[in-house]
Amino acid sequence: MTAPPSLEDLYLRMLQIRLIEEELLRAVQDGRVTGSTHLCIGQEAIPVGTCAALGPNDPVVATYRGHGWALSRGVPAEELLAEVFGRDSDLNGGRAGSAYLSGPQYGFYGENSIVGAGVPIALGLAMACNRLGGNRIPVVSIGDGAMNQGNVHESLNMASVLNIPLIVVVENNGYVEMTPSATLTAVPAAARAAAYSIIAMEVDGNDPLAVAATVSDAREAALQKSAPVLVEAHTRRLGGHYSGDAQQYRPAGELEGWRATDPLTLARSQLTSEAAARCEQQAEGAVSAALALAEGMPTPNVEEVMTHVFSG
Amino acid sequence: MTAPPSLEDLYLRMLQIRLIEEELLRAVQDGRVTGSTHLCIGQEAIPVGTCAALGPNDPVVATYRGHGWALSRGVPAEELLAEVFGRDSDLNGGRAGSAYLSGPQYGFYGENSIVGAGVPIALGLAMACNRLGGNRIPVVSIGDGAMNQGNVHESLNMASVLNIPLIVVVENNGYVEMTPSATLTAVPAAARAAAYSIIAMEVDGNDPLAVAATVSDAREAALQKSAPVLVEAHTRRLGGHYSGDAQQYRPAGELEGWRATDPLTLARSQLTSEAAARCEQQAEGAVSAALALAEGMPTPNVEEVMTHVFSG
Amino acid sequence: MSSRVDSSESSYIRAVNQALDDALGADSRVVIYGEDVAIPNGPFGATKGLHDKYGDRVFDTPISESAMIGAALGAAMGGLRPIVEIMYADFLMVAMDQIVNQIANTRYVSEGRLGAPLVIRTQQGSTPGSCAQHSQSLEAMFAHVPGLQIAVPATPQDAYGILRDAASSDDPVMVFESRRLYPTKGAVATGSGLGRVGQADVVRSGTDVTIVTWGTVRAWAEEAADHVSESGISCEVLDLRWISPWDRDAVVESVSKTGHLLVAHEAGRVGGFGAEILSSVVEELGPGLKGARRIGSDPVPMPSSPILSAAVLPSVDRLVAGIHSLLKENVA
Amino acid sequence: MSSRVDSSESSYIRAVNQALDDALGADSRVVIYGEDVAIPNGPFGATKGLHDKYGDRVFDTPISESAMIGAALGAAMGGLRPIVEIMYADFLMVAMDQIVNQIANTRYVSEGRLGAPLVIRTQQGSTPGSCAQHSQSLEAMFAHVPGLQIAVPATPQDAYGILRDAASSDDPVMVFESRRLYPTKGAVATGSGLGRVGQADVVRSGTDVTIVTWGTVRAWAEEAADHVSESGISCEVLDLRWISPWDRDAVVESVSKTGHLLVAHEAGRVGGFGAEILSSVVEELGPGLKGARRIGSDPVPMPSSPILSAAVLPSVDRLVAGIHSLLKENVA
Ligand SMILES: Cc1ncc(C[n+]2csc(CCOP(=O)(O)OP(=O)(O)O)c2C)c(N)n1
Ligand SMILES: Cc1ncc(C[n+]2csc(CCOP(=O)(O)OP(=O)(O)O)c2C)c(N)n1
Ligand SMILES: [Mg+2]
Ligand SMILES: [Mg+2]
Repeated sequence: MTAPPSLEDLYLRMLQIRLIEEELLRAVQDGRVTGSTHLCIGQEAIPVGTCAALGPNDPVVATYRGHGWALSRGVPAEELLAEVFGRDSDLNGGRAGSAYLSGPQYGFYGENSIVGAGVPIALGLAMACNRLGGNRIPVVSIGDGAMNQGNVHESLNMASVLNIPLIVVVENNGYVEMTPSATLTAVPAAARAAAYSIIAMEVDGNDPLAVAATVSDAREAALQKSAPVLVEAHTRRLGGHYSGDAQQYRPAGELEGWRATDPLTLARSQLTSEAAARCEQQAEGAVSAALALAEGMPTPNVEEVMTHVFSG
Repeated sequence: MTAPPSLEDLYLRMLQIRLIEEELLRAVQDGRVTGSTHLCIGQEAIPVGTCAALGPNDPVVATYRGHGWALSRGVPAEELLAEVFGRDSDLNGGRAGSAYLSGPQYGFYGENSIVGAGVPIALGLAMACNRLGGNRIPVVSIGDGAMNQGNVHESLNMASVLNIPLIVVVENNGYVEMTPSATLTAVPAAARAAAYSIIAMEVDGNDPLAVAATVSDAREAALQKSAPVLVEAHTRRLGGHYSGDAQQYRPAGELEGWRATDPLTLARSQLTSEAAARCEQQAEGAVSAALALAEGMPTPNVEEVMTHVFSG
Repeated sequence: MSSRVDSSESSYIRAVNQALDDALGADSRVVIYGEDVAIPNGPFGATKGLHDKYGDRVFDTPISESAMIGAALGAAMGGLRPIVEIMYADFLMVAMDQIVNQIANTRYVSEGRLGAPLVIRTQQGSTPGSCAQHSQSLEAMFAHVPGLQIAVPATPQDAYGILRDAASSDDPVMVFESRRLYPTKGAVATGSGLGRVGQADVVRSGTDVTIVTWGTVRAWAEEAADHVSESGISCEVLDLRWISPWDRDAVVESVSKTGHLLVAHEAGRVGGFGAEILSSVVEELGPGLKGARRIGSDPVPMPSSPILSAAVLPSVDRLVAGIHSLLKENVA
Repeated sequence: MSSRVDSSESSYIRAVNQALDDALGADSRVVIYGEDVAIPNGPFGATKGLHDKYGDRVFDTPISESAMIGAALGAAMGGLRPIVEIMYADFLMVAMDQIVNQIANTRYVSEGRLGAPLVIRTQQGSTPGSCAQHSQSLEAMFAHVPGLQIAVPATPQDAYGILRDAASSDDPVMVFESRRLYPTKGAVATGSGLGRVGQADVVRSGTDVTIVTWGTVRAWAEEAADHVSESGISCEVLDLRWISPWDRDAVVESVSKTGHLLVAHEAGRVGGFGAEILSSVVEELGPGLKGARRIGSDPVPMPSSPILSAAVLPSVDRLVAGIHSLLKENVA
């Protein structure tokens, strides 16, 4: 990262993600989306801040809660929406859907619907980047609950002993589906880094500037030490685990309390009202334009359903 | 453990294991054993010391390098030898062989030939002991290299958050097959315990009295805190990874140097020569009697090869 | 069977819930655990109310399927009767070692001195919009492994009865429930299991073609049978319910009568368990068999877009076409 | 094929070693890693000398198969051509998710924008004394998964050629080598692959029975064919070499001629890939088929004691008996 990003720019990006995901929630409810989606409402500062700190060719790998990551890395909103709508998007032609989409042409190497499974893949991307050069470092995002999945553990140790630069962002959002994180994870992510002899950083995941600065440091450290770095970003999931989640497990008042630290609210309060209004107008315009484009895209061609199992 | 065990007794037990395994190595070489075996030569103090500290009904789970564990827990030498010889032993009738044998009637819940896989199983045994009572705590032994297998990680966290008393003994013998441990494991076992918020203890794994004392403490701590405890026992493998290993990867002189800390040599030096001679005579007698019994056992009955896939 | 038939209809998922409740009630060794099964009442509601009723015999675990399933084996060895919920069958893949290399071997390799009386409950299959990693039907992989019992219940009654039989089996059972079928309803007699592991259900009798099926395809097979009956074709429909062990006698008897076999399942056709059944029948009946075919999902990962997944999944139309081509071939 | 035929005979394991050497030499994107493959020269010697020759393109990893195989996918996405060694096929079970849910889906779900050009090399099967967790033949599980290519080479030449073809494939290949066959010898033409993924080898031509086989059973099939030729029975033996894709044309053509099919593999008979082949032939040939049978290991975990494992594994005797019963049945 050469110059730090402007808060206005970050607010705009977060807002676009928020508007897109709110639209998707409506779309699930009114049937435009079939199936469910996992939204990152409340967590937008992490992908937005992270991607602002990345090099132009740094690959990104995310989880099923990955719309924000895809958009932040540069996937066009209309393509993402079309893919979630099951249209013949330029991303994956409706094959991937909300929870498994990818756009490597933008540097987005895909979501993953198996908890933790993106980390070994990112390790491999990191091995490739390390060997092939080009000043690229992959970033993989996982949830806090994924720290208890074996493949994550294996990958962190392997990256450490093989000296592979890689950034692992752990989004600690307080929940593992419907269960509070602390009851399932003996020790939070950053405190586990010592078990792999890797550098850990913690950051307020609701502050996109702080996230950008931390990830920028992490990137530098990873490259300089030729080693993985773990960034634990503390945040709060301001919605259900998935679009159909009634959230009955939440203590009364929790959500209302958490709204005070909504990254959008916080960022907006630091902007002039003109700047905020500018962003809001721009975001709304961009999102409704993308939505119109996406809804105009054709449904996938059933004749081609058997293609691309293999190449050629 | 009520009274600490006597060194003479521990020496005797270690010596029996050593003699049995040296016989097995000859048996592999002269064809009485078909296939290979993984010997614990040099590591005997760990199973012997540990089992001396256990309660009478504490279940033990081991790896493929498990002869010492089986014998220490009480599996009769002739049955173990017969099983390794592929005879119709009372243990597993030749079905298990050297690397996967069990004798639950003795409290030995089995070896395991998949690295790390015994740990989840021991966790489950621990859940059962914890729920069903009887002052029992399982012990599972793994190698240092197994700390990099996902299932071990998952189990340590799960035991921690569920408050399950369990003793995990990590035998750090300096090697992971043919590769030095330190090149593969970023952080040794005991130092990883903090990542699970569990108690760790380290011990000289070539000193059976020290092992017994430490495991006794571990057992007490596990029961009292209702929590898992990790014991890292430092030792040295004084032979190949398996019976056919030519050990070309060893630095010159390593083995010779390591022999100085052979647990048998160390223990013997602390005994009177009468006591040592007594043990040696007794051990040799017991092992040759067991060998004769084992070699006299019949081969398995091929007619029964399909039984016990299911009960009933 | 000391059962009572509920006058009210029950949904499939409610029948599962009742079976778990009754299993906990019947045997104090039963414990239930999984992700979100206790306090949150289960991701699909299978464990609703059970933590409230049975306390710490029903508990939540981290996202650690390998430890969960391995622990089930240890717990079973140690005297409990664990029932583990794996949220989606696709996630079994992260715990495969504990199933294939551990659980399946336990009784045989110990020569019967150890056992693994445990149940792995999961649900599987494609529903519109689900991605390739949440859509597979994986029973064939496990049916290839000696030492596992595999059930694929298709009705609320079977969901209840099979789960009760599984919970009281002395050997490991994997129950592959169906997310698609969770809301479907039917009468459920509760109180005990179906009584015989591995017994097929003769859904309807017929004379021309035997359709052997299980899981989600059972209902489509019935529809297809209705449809072809209009052309005068009489189908016998067998829902296997269990594919390990599977009801070879019932299948062979039926095909001996009809001469034609159609095996249909949602799992991928290539290497699916339909191939085992077809092959066994060929080996058993030889020239007595006039024709046999399989229907299953086409060999692609399951696409998410509903129109795409519909194009590769089995369907009533595909079954009807399969029946016709089977009979036509025979004529030719 | 710019190959040279080595005048000297090579062992199977040496042919693997040569193929890896040549793959590293031919393409700078190739990297090789696994447990003990670099400094210790490989647990079975497959990678002997390669670390010395190619430096850090050949490296050792921790015992972390899930990370190893997942990393292969990422590395392939990122432009490398990884070849990963998994010491025993049984250990694939701890990394199953990365194969089934990740690697297999990559190209299809991304609609071809991502690919997974990688090789997973492993060895499998029972050898006398090996335990149940080191004895399985697991190819059928993977052949059920769309998106994977599966090879099971049986000769030194095929071990070489298939591995070269695998290393230059743009899609994932799992190569199941055979520990039992590692010491066996044969002439090996090096320099390039066999050229066609999925092509069967017609080991011998015959007129009465088609034996379709692969891996360790190939040699037993030849022996059995020799044996029954004394009774005037002429067997055509096909070594499939690949089971995904498999050479349907060659099999159908052969069985069209002989009318009898025996499929034989070391993997478990129940749910083995033999069932897929038998079923496909039945579907294709219908009444043109006079008889079909399968031979595979009996449905038990593999016992360690050599006399027990011999009792459940396929054998020349079992093949001979299978051939006779196939022809007798036909007569009856
Ligand atoms: C291996 C596996 N197990 C279980 C699931 C089901 N699942 C999906 S998301 C999730 C919770 C993940 O929690 P966390 O890692 O904290 O991420 P978050 O959803 O909070 O972003 C679970 C259990 C899964 N997808 N994969
Ligand atoms: C999952 C798995 N991967 C690989 C192996 C092969 N293997 C057997 S022992 C071993 C080394 C284990 O090293 P360590 O844990 O240190 O135990 P030690 O053998 O030194 O006692 C390996 C890699 C295996 N058995 N299981
Ligand atoms: Mg979370
Ligand atoms: Mg070791």
